[in-house]
Amino acid sequence: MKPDKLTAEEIYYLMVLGRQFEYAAKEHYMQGEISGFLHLDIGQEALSVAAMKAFEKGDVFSTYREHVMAMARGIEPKAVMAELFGKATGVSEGKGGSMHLFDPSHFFYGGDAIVGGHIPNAVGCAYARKFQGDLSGVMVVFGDGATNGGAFFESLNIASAQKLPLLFLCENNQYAIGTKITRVAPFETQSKKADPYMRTVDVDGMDALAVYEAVREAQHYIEEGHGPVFVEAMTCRYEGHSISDANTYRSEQEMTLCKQKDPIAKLKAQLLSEFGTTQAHIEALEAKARSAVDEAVAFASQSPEPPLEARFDHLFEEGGDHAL
Amino acid sequence: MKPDKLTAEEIYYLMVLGRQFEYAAKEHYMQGEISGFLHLDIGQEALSVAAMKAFEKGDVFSTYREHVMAMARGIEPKAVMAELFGKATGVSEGKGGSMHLFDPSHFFYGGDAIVGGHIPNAVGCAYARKFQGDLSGVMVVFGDGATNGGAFFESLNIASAQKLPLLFLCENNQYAIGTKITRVAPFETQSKKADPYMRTVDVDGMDALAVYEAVREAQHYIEEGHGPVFVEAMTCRYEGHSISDANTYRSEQEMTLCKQKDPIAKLKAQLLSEFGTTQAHIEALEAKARSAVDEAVAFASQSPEPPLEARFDHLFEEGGDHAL
Amino acid sequence: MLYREALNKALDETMAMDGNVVVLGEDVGLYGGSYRVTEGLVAKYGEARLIDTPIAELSIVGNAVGMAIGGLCPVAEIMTANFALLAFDQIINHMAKLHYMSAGKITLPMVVRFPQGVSKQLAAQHSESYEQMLAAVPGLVVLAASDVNYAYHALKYAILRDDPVIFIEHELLYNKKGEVDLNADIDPLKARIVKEGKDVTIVSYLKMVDDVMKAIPAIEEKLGISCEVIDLCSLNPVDYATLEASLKKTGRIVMVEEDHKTGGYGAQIVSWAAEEMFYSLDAPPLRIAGEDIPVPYNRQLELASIPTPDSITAQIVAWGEKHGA
Amino acid sequence: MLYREALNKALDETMAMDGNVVVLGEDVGLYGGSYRVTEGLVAKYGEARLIDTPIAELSIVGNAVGMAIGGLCPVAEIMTANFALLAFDQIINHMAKLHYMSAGKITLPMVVRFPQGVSKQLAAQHSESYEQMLAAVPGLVVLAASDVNYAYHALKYAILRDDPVIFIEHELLYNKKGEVDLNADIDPLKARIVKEGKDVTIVSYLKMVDDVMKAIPAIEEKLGISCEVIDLCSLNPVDYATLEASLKKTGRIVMVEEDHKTGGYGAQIVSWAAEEMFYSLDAPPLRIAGEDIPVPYNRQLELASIPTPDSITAQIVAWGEKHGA
Ligand SMILES: Cc1ncc(C[n+]2csc(CCOP(=O)(O)OP(=O)(O)O)c2C)c(N)n1
Ligand SMILES: Cc1ncc(C[n+]2csc(CCOP(=O)(O)OP(=O)(O)O)c2C)c(N)n1
Ligand SMILES: [Mg+2]
Ligand SMILES: [Mg+2]
Repeated sequence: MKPDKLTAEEIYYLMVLGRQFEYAAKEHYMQGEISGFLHLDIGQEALSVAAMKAFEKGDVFSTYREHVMAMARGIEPKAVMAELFGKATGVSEGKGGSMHLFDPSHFFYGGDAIVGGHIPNAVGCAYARKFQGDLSGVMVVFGDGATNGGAFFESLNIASAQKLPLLFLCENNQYAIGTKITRVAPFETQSKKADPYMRTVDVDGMDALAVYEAVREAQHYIEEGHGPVFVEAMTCRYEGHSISDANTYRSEQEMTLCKQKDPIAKLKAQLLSEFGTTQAHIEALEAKARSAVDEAVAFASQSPEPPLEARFDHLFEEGGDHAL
Repeated sequence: MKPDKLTAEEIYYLMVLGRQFEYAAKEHYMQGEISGFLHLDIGQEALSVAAMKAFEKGDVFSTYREHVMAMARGIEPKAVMAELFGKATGVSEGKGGSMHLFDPSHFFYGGDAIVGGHIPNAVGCAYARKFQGDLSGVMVVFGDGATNGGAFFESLNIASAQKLPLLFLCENNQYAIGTKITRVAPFETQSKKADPYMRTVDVDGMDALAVYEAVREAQHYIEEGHGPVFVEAMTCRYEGHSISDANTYRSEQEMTLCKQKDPIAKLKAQLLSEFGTTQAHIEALEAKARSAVDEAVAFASQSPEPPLEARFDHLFEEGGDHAL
Repeated sequence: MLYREALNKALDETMAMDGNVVVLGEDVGLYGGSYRVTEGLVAKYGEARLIDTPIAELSIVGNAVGMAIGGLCPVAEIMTANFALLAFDQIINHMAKLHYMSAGKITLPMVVRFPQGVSKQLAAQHSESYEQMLAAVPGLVVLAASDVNYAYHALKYAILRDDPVIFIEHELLYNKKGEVDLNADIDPLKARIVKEGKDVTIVSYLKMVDDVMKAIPAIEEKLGISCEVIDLCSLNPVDYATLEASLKKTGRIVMVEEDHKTGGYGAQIVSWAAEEMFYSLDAPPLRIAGEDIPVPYNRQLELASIPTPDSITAQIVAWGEKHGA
Repeated sequence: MLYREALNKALDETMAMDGNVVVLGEDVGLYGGSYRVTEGLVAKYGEARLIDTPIAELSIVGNAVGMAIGGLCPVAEIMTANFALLAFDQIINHMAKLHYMSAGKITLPMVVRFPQGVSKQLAAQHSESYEQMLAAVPGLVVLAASDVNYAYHALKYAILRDDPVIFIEHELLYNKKGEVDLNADIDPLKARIVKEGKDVTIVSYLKMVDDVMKAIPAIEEKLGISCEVIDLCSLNPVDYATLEASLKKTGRIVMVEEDHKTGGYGAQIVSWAAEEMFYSLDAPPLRIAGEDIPVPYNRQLELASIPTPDSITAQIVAWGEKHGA
């Protein structure tokens, strides 16, 4: 199912927002207002945004490269930027940072900095949903590099054996930091690993409409009770792995090829030609995105630091006095 | 390649030896001379013995259910039984016990009590052998239950990506303790899991000649540099998981069906009909096996306990004074 | 009632009370648990609530975390402590940290249970203890059940509490007999004074509490003293108030644990005593613990490597004579 | 030379010396290591000896164990300590135990290296320390490199020794400058007296040694005393002889570590001092350590949660004033 015009335009808006957000984050990192690891999603926005929009009903578990997904999920850009700034107003109150955005009110459960570590968590959540009679499904997003780890494999097996309502979404940008996936796995396409266990779908991760369609269909299949699905999207990140990675392992030619397939340019063209969106409306969406980012930065920089004593909060939910 | 007559007879001898050994171990466990966990291999001897004989050239890593394999590998029954008795003359000097038999002089590296834990070790050893230009191969034996764990899956991927000289041998007895494999994995045949990564072969694990042939062919394929192979043998254990398991989860009917395919009876018939072995020679082999077991038990029970101070030995190989 | 039956009862009652409580682990369902702790529960609550898992400890804990996120109250069983090492990433990086890193947005009402310790000749890969590691992880509550009554009350508490709890059992305690006092007013985070005394405070937990109690008559007779025996019960948080009161009275502390001595759990307790109770101490603290070697298979070697009632007696008597207890 | 260059030099020289030495880990080859420790080595020794692995820490250590069995001398790099948790089964159940369980038939000449500790705002899943856990495992040698010279000599020693070694680095030390003294006669298992003094013994290791040294002038001035600073270097085995000699002189011990205080590594040292040096102690021991919380992202919160030169000074001065150092 293709997105309708409004949805397609919202996806466009969120993709532009995402990219602007990431560039702003980069800038403020350089200025020392953001620190730690910062993994930018630039180039991968089609995937991050369209998958979230297509999966609005279910739960989502993601990785450390999740700012754009968090926003596509409905978390305010302000709350995300403030988290990167480590502020009290951040979505994790400054405790988590870039890699640890959580908001159960948007059914978004991280933000996990252990490669593959969130996949078993998503499996467990899918179990809970099935147990509760809810087949909307859980989506777990991970990179190509995560598909070499035990956590991923155990999850394929369990999700398949239990027929869980789980969508595995592999963002295959072909690299884990500086290591090309084909040097450490026998395939280019990691869906091969899931083939024995479940339905697998390959989709062009630079094409937002295609991603939307694939994820909608996968969710539909899950809702019908068929069990898990594996969707793999080939994509490409424009920046280094994190902000401190000089990205020297990819040739200029490779980078050029990759950027030629820019997902934002592509969706823009599709909006104009297939959906009848006007150039003026596109510009309005872009302007709105820019101002949302400006607002987010202003909010983040003006927000207060958490008080020092806040570090002792949230170690435990309760002393246990309610129990028994 | 089928085994020649002498080899087939030796396999028969070792299978009978193995079974007698296991019954003796059970008896002496009941009498309190052996303790801890004791996992008997009764019913699975075709696999354990024929695979070892077919793989004489390479290295072997196995599980806690390894007495029979260790002996088929050439380790003296005495040294194995003495280890079960915890004696100083045991192959691991009483430190390891039933689950931890090691003898590098027979290229046998355990004996591991962590399900699947030895598989990455076998992968590393296969890397070392390839590095050394030796393609005889490494064989790693594990149960069906181990094929659900991360260690196994990571190993499939790495062995395949690196084209390692590694034979994965799955003893599929359909149960992990009391849990039937099909309740926790989506397949009956676990070779499906290896399908995307490497050549897979299914063989009747109750037929020693078939196992021999399959393992010989697999080793040949490995020696030619094609990378890893996965061999799965369907088999059946006659006893409980370990000596303390009452085996109540399998019906009488299931047990009867399983024992009808007895591998020793089968090989005996084949020896008589296909290899021209005489009944008298078979009886001689059986008598030899019985006396080897008697001797092993006598040796074990007469052997000394390790001195108490021996427990401080072998913590480290050396203080490091040779270094630099 | 047996210790394992008390655990079973705690599971049974919480499962009856709260439909969100589920149990997962290897052979916990149809098989009834390898130490029979979950026996009979699958018949009552069905396979969806007694989940037989594959042998994949990382997933057992990782799935439990996700189930808790999804609104269930999972109780995960790891068959033996050593296998929990496969799940340390999930226990330490996820279970212990998600509540904190999410500023409380994620809550993990879950329990991970396992038996540990030296049983009988199970060798080095099946005989270890990990409270040393897990009680040092911020974000985890770590309880250790040494007796039947505590096992029952503490496991119920652990299941009902909205935080991640590590619940440690001992392989040799499952058949221990005792009474469950349903009306007992037990705070599972409080230490238990097993025996009052005035000359020496002996601190212990899990199975060693029994071994200490067996040693007490000989110790008291030989040294002509009376010992106070404290079962810590909660290994994190620690009930230092109870320890402090006892030490103020006795001025002497002995820590008895089964795990390897170097860096063992008891180091924290003794170190606390040295820092916080320095001026109350009349003699050097004594740690009695397992030797710093992997646990050997041979029975004599195995027994020599861990504290026993006899070795506890011998060490405390020698120490008492030397330092005038 | 930088700390990371010293490590690189140790790898380079041992690889040149012994064709069986191989390095494996994520991005150690073509990329040169995420902290540049293995930079340039792949060009010299090729991809078969600088093995880029998939992100599979259990296999990284598990494969290294197997390589060692097969006759190689593997040096495994784990990118950050937290990920080593995924390999704890291989480290503790296999690497630490195979030599012992096989009665010496299997020998594992191997090293597992990783950086640990609080760097700058990497948050809870990237900021931990695990010497507390690993130095308590019998069968492992655990070294911690606080300076350039030691890093070089100790890593060579670790690689050449025929036993499994855990080699701990700190993320903030990689760019530390120093000299490598090729002729230095260093025993990597011996503690290093960084500064002599007579009134207080301050014990530390890894990055905290630098922070202690930064605090020393203020401490000595405010308390009017002189401090002896000891870098443990080897966390297991511990060079207790050096500690004993120092404590006999000073009668006072302060333990400084970055990790969470409860159950931290320092508990073992302080506990040892209380047990073995009781009659030499003139004041209660002091442990200065990280707080018992997961490490928060925010910089102010992060810094507040670990010892800094200022907080070390403040705590030692307050302690000294109270107990008359
Ligand atoms: C278990 C673990 N090992 C290593 C790392 C370090 N690390 C962080 S991201 C990364 C690469 C992940 O690659 P991929 O899964 O393809 O995701 P991508 O970054 O390309 O989105 C690595 C190795 C980690 N965070 N966790
Ligand atoms: C990591 C780990 N988890 C659990 C166990 C307990 N355990 C020992 S054997 C076993 C069943 C293994 O089944 P399978 O791999 O099929 O081998 P089989 O015993 O049938 O030969 C289990 C669960 C263990 N030893 N290691
Ligand atoms: Mg990638
Ligand atoms: Mg099996």
